[in-house]
Amino acid sequence: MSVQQNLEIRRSSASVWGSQSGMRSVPTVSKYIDTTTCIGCKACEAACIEWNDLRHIATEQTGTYQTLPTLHAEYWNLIRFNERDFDGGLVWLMRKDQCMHCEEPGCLAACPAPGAIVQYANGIVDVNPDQCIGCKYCETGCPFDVPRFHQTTGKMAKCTLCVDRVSVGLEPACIKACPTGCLQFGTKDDMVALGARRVEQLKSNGFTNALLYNPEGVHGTGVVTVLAHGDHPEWYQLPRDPHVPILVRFWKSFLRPLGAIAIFGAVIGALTHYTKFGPKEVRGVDAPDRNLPDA
Amino acid sequence: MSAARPQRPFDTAVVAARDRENVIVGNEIVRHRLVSRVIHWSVAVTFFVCVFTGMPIWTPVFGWMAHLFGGLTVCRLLHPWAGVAFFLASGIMFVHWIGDMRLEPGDREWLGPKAFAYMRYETEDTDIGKYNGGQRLFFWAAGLGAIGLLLSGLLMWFPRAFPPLLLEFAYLIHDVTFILFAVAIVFHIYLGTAAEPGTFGSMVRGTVTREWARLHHPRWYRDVISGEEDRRR
Amino acid sequence: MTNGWVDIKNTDVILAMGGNPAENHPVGFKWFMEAKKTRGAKLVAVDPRFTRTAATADLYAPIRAGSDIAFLLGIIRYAIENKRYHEDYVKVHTNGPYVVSEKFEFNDGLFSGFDAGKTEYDKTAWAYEPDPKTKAYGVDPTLQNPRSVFQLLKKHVERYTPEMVERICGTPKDTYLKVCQIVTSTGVPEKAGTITYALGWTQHSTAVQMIRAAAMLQLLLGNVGRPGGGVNAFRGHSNIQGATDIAGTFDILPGYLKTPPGSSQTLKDYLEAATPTTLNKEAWASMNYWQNYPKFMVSLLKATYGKAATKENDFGYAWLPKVDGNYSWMYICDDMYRGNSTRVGGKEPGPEGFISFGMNPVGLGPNSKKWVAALAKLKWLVVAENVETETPIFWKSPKQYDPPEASKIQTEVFLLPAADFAEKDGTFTNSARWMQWKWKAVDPPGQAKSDQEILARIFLAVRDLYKKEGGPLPEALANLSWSYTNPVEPDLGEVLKEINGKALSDIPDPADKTKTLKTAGQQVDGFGQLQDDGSTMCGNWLHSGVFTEAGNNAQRRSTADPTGLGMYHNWAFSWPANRRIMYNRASADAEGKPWDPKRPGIVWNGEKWVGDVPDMKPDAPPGTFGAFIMLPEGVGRLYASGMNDGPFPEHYEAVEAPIDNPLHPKVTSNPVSKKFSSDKDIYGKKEDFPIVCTTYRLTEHFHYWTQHQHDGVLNELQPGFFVEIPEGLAQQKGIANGSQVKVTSARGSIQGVAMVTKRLRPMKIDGKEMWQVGFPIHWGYAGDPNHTGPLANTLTPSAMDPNTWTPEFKAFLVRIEKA
Amino acid sequence: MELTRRGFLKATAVGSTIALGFDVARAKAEMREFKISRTTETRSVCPYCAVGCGVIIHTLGDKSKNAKASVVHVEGDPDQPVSRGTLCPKGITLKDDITHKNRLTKPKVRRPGSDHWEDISWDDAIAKIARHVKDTRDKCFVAKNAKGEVVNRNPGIAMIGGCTDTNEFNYLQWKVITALGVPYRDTQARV
Repeated sequence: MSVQQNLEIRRSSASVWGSQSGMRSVPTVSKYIDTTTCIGCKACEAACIEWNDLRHIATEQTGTYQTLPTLHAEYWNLIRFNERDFDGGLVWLMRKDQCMHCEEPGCLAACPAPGAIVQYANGIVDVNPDQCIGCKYCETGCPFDVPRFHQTTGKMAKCTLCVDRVSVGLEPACIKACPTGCLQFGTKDDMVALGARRVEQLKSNGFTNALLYNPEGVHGTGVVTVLAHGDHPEWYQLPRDPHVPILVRFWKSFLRPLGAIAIFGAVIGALTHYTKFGPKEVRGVDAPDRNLPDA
Repeated sequence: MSAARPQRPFDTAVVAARDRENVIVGNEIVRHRLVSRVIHWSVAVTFFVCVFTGMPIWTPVFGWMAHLFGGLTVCRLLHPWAGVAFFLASGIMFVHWIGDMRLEPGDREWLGPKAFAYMRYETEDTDIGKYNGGQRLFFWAAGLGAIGLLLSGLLMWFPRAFPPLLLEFAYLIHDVTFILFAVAIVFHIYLGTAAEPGTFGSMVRGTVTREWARLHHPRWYRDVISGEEDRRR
Repeated sequence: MTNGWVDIKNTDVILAMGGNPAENHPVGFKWFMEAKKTRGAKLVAVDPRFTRTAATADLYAPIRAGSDIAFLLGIIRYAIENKRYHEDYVKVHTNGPYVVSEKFEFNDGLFSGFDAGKTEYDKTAWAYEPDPKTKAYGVDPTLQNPRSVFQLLKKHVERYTPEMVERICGTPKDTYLKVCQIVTSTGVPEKAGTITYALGWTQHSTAVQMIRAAAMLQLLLGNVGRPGGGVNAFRGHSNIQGATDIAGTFDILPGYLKTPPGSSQTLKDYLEAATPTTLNKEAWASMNYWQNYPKFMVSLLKATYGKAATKENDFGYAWLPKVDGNYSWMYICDDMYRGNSTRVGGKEPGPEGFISFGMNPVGLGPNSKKWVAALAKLKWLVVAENVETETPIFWKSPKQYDPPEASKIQTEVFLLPAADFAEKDGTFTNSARWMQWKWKAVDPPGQAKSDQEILARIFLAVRDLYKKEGGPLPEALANLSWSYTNPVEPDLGEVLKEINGKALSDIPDPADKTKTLKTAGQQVDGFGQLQDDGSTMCGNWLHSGVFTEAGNNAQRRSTADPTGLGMYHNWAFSWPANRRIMYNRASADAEGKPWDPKRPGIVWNGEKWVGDVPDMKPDAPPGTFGAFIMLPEGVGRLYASGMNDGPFPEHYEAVEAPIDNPLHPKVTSNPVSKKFSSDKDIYGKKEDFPIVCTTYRLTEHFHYWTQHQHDGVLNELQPGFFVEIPEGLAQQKGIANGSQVKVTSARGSIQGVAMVTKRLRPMKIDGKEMWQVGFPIHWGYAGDPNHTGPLANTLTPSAMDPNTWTPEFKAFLVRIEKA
Repeated sequence: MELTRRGFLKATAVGSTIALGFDVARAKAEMREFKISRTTETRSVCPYCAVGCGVIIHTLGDKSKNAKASVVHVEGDPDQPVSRGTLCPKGITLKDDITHKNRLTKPKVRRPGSDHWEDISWDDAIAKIARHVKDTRDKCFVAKNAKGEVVNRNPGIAMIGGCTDTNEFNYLQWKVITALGVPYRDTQARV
């Protein structure tokens, strides 16, 4: 029961042209996270580990409910807990952190290995371990600090949005698990609409700054997040205005082609010179000491 | 090669070129003694390993190069280490040659008019010593480049240890440095081989002919000759 | 739960108190969120800590652990003061109008009838006033009679002003008034509210009265019996509901029939004492369903002793063990420790042998050290388990639990590997009373056996010994019906059939004697068909209907929900009688019309009740019977004379009280709560232990169980023990987040990582600054080597509620320091 | 079949790599495969809290004679009306609970005064336990209480049942303690 027929590729890393494969047009899928109904139960963390058979890593209690300080090559899904004084009281914010499956993926943009990072037709951004060379370029490309280098495999690792489940018509493991339903899965359009409704509800409940986090900087994400305190994405440890690093774009899509041309140019330059001037040497002068038997 | 010439006891020039420089042997002059040549080639080799492992990662246009080293993954593994090796070799070369490479007042012009004039074979400069200004500039550029590549390379090697913005610049520096380097190298090779016959010999056999020396490095030639005459007296 | 998990989606207001559902019942909590998202329901979280539940709540109110009664009675006061209760409901469905005898009084902390010597109440002082003519209860429909329950209640809660509540509970007045406002907003027909609780209420020396207070509030607001309403206890384990339903505790037989006391020498005595007489025969007369008690009891005896049970021999009643006094959890520990007990004035031996199927007393506590010491006095101990818990290795417990020298412990311990849930079939009863069948997936590992096989083998071996050697009352063993196809490992389907019950001879149809309801050998359809003449047998009348001629109803898997209210009548089986909402008669008014047409429980359609399975005679027109058919009154109790500690709840401090009771300093703690007197039962004073401490579970672990999983994901999610400490207190004590801290109670001390947090706030209690700390249970000296830790219950006191004898785990006194 | 496909794809991979420096077909080929497509599914109920979530236990093999079933994955049962396929972290990791290596696999006995476990056969264990039960009952049996009432109880034994005992087992337990006359009886429900 192989599944590769089910997904075609929209975009592939380090591709010169024509990376799109196949003809089928399928809807872009998306995760929906409602931080206002998240209880930080970590069902999604567990589901991710279970489904993807991630190895056990040693953690330690350091005075927080949060499992790890940050994502890990064996830990693709982490709930970030934040306590904030707010309006005379307290808010305890929980936000599921994982790959955001950007419409415009910085990892893919930065990746130098052909086909190592692909964006499937349905928008899922996946690392293809077979092609990945573990160069870590994607770490620099990602505005959300998601990809991690896996020491034992020497490849990059991150949330795959359970592409193996989605490709056979199932929801991702974390979504299915979520007890409170703060995680939902569907087409991007449906999830955005759902988010808009929830945001409206929150606003009418007094959270006037509520918003649906779906940043334009990366042309929207495949994970849309409802924030009650939309004016403070940093409270949830989310970047305010994420985008593919401009320098990455510069060297990847401008400098390098230019460089290639420059090098070819140099070679051609040399050839031209040779044909025009030929070698630089002394000809015809009497040179007694060159009359040697073996000269 | 000595076997090729049974009638001669041994090739004095090559023997001399093992450990001595700037001496005349028959009609040849020793230009680079063995150690110099070894250093040069070790730099060259490490550099090319870097090039062929780096360029396929650099852009898929050179993807085919990856196959010289068994694929991209191998390239990715080799490149940083080759880079370190290249830097060390360059370092040694730097120390080894720095004596001969002190810049001279006129050298700045080699960045512009002089270089062009030189390439058009239009210079009547009789005051060129063992190395010309272009070579000296190239030497310093190479040293600088090596450092640039190493530092930026280290950041790229261990990204998590550095702030994102610094990283983004690291890539930029690595790229720019490499492009300049690559262009320069193309000309270095061209000049060292096709464009100036006999030059290549100086880096393999270690010797050049009197004509070559007289043509390319007149002052150096004169010094060497005068040195000889002094010895004759 | 009176209602179901899914039913919570039908509510308008949720008061989550005495529990942390988001933490402990995350999946059930989904329906809280559903109500919020789809109905805009309001969630109010009341808890000493700002919990995971509070994180999603519309309103969070901090409260001092153990002061919940004051909080709830304050809301009742607010409701009555501001006429925000559901008056029609109170008049029809509660005993608010009932007149109480003059003997009832309440003065400075004590109800009438208190016997200081026995520290017990004489409950007869709390009876209703019989109407001179009818001899039935006196009733005043206007609620104006000063001796009516309603007026007495009004008077009783007078003292619980918002100011007093703030003084006792530490809840800021403005926050508290917001809570009152939201909660009482459901005191109207078109709104329904629910109250959810768990062990944050049940584990106090005033536990039952806390729950009573909540139930009373719900009755006043007219929320009991209605979709989206009810008083919902969230049980903490997969089948402790089932365990209580089917005689898990000494005082009950299957189906909450009473264990016979020594004083009931014959079946006749017993049935007379146990069967309540219907007192209210007037309008809204009580159906008093318990008058069927004899049918249930006789059918049980037939199931127990089979053919050996005959009319002549009282159906074997004599063979049943009779009890005198208390044999519950902490008495087991105490009698084990002391080696004997006093029963009706005579000395009797205490337990010298102990059998535990998957329970871990040392971990569970309270007062773990006492358990270790008690187990050390046993002659033998048998533990059937999945993993090696603290209990079977008590003899090698670490120093801090001061165990005797292993060489001095003469206990022979057997540790038997048992199958876990996936390795056997059978039914679990969830908190909503759903009996769900599970199928076996894999074989047990190694030599492990299913617990029914282990039990059966032991029983059969003992029975054989008695056959061979004889001994006291051998017929109790010989006559026990054990006629399973495979006696060594009874098939649980067969057992469930026996529990459901069947006709032993043809049962005539009471309506038409020529017809038969059931022919001999047929499974009965429900407890309605049970007989008291030995013509039926039934292992548990409550479960009757689970395995009928139609088959095993616990296996039903239909997801159809025609009512749209989340009842799912064809999913599994919900006792009693597949009813999904208890007391659902109260969801309709006097005429049988639903209080809220959008959320009907049951409706009278002219000839019968339709909707949910009616909690009522299906064809009894409105007005025939009261809504609460199991109570002799037939109505809900705002005043309950059956409680051991008073007909009304009253705020008492925990046994380890951090302050003198502001309401009546002379009676600070529950005057009838139980304590013990052995050298291991030490209780702390507020002077030495100024900090209030509570214990709880984490969503990432389960009891003393999951930390055993080697390389388990759960151990990754929550690697170890910690103590939650408010920032202010941490500063005072110089305790840094993540550093080691030591917590000490009168019974011992434990050490762990400090979690310094904003989620615990400083409190002003009775004018004094007071701190609360807390820590999770889960860890102990057993478990995966990388994930052991201190036993939380080293610190908890052996004090308990006088009605349920459940220990006071949730409020006790400690002091903390840097370690 | 898998292998040959891979082989073919590798071949095309090299080709296209040289041509373009990247290859899509290969990227697809290497996508993780759906791991539970042919496992055996068993419906069960979560053993933890009392929500009673439905779980589907996926086991290795098709239960044929020569296949040893072992749990490879546990997932929520979408039909169960309360959980609707969702599970908490405990439920999702039930695989660990069933398969972890700290599970007990053989009967053990700790002799009086000893400081270590010894293995014991089931038959010996049952026989010894039965003997203990009989002796204790014979010794501690109270036929009449201090008031002279017939009580037929055996306070020498206490029996407690856990939280994941099935209803059927609880019923059997009740029958047995009734036969043995055990009054000291409690369960997890109390604590």
